[in-house]
Amino acid sequence: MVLGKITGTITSSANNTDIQGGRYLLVNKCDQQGQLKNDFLIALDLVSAGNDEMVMVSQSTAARETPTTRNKPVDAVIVGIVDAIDENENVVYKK
Amino acid sequence: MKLGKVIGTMVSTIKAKGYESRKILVIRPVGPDGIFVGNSFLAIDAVQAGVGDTVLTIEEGNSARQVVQDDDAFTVKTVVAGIVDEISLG
Amino acid sequence: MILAKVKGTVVSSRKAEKMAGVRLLLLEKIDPVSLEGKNDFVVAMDGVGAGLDEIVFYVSGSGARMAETTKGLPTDATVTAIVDVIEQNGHIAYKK
Amino acid sequence: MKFGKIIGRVVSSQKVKSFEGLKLVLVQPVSEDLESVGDAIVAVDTLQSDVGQIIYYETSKEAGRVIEKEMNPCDAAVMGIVDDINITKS
Repeated sequence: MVLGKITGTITSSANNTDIQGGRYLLVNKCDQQGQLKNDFLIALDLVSAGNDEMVMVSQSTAARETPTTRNKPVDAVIVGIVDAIDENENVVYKK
Repeated sequence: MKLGKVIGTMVSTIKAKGYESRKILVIRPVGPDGIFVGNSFLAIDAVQAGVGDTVLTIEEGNSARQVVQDDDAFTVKTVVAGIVDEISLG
Repeated sequence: MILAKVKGTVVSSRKAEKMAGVRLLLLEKIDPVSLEGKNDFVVAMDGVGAGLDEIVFYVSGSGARMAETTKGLPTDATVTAIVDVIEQNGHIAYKK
Repeated sequence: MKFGKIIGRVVSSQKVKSFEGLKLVLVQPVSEDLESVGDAIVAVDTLQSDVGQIIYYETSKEAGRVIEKEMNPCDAAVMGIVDDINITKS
């Protein structure tokens, strides 16, 4: 999974993603300290993530291995909100 | 499929299920001229390849299961599927 | 999924049989902040009837074959949505 | 598969159901010489690896198969802990 921070929401009425009430968030990838990389992707939210929260994004075929996304046209899902990251015994990120 | 050269072996006793008793090789991708391109990766050996061999690797689960001839090897994705004898260009 | 802008359509008379009758769009990836084109293009199957200059997002990889309109078709990129609004850090960055 | 080094842990209380109770580790991809290659990723660890250990990991759907749950969106998992790497430089 890659790390990223929520920077926005994408709204779309015309879509064929076939997921009722799907919430699509704009994610800016970041490193473990939360430093933004300005490399963006759109991911379907499965955990009610909020603006500026650090999340984990699962991509590609694995993104379709959930009851919501099975056999749906989705290539990225938010699978968890990060509370803390511990690097070499030091807390480098805390929500 | 990707061309690679076996540059080493790796020993690991604690493994995920599906990897038990499988030999794992360290491989670096090569171009058709044998020159290294890109970073090394690891693959499960299915053809008794050795260090120095140029090999063909597959990185796709379904195909990999066919190569290791084990339908239950759900965790296996990257395998050495052949030893390359010769590459002719043009 | 990646944000892009529809820059045109691609016509191919000689193509894989299963691609017959499918609309192919030329997309330019855009920067989600400035919404400027990145001069990075991709051809995608249209699943939503997107028009020229509309901002859309597309699915890549095997997920591209999972849309209603692309089931079983040979594609690695499919436009799955036309974007109405992009909200960023609490303000509207784009509105159709 | 690729070599990686466990550099930390990731804690998440709000996550998809199929990830509940799983250990998430921060993995820095490394080369066969143990030099860092690219950015760190988050992986599922079922092998109780420790910070500082060299491991190998696999990506994509096959990685999710280390978890005993039929459907889970895991795209990276630790597949083994490395004991030894033997590289033949040519």
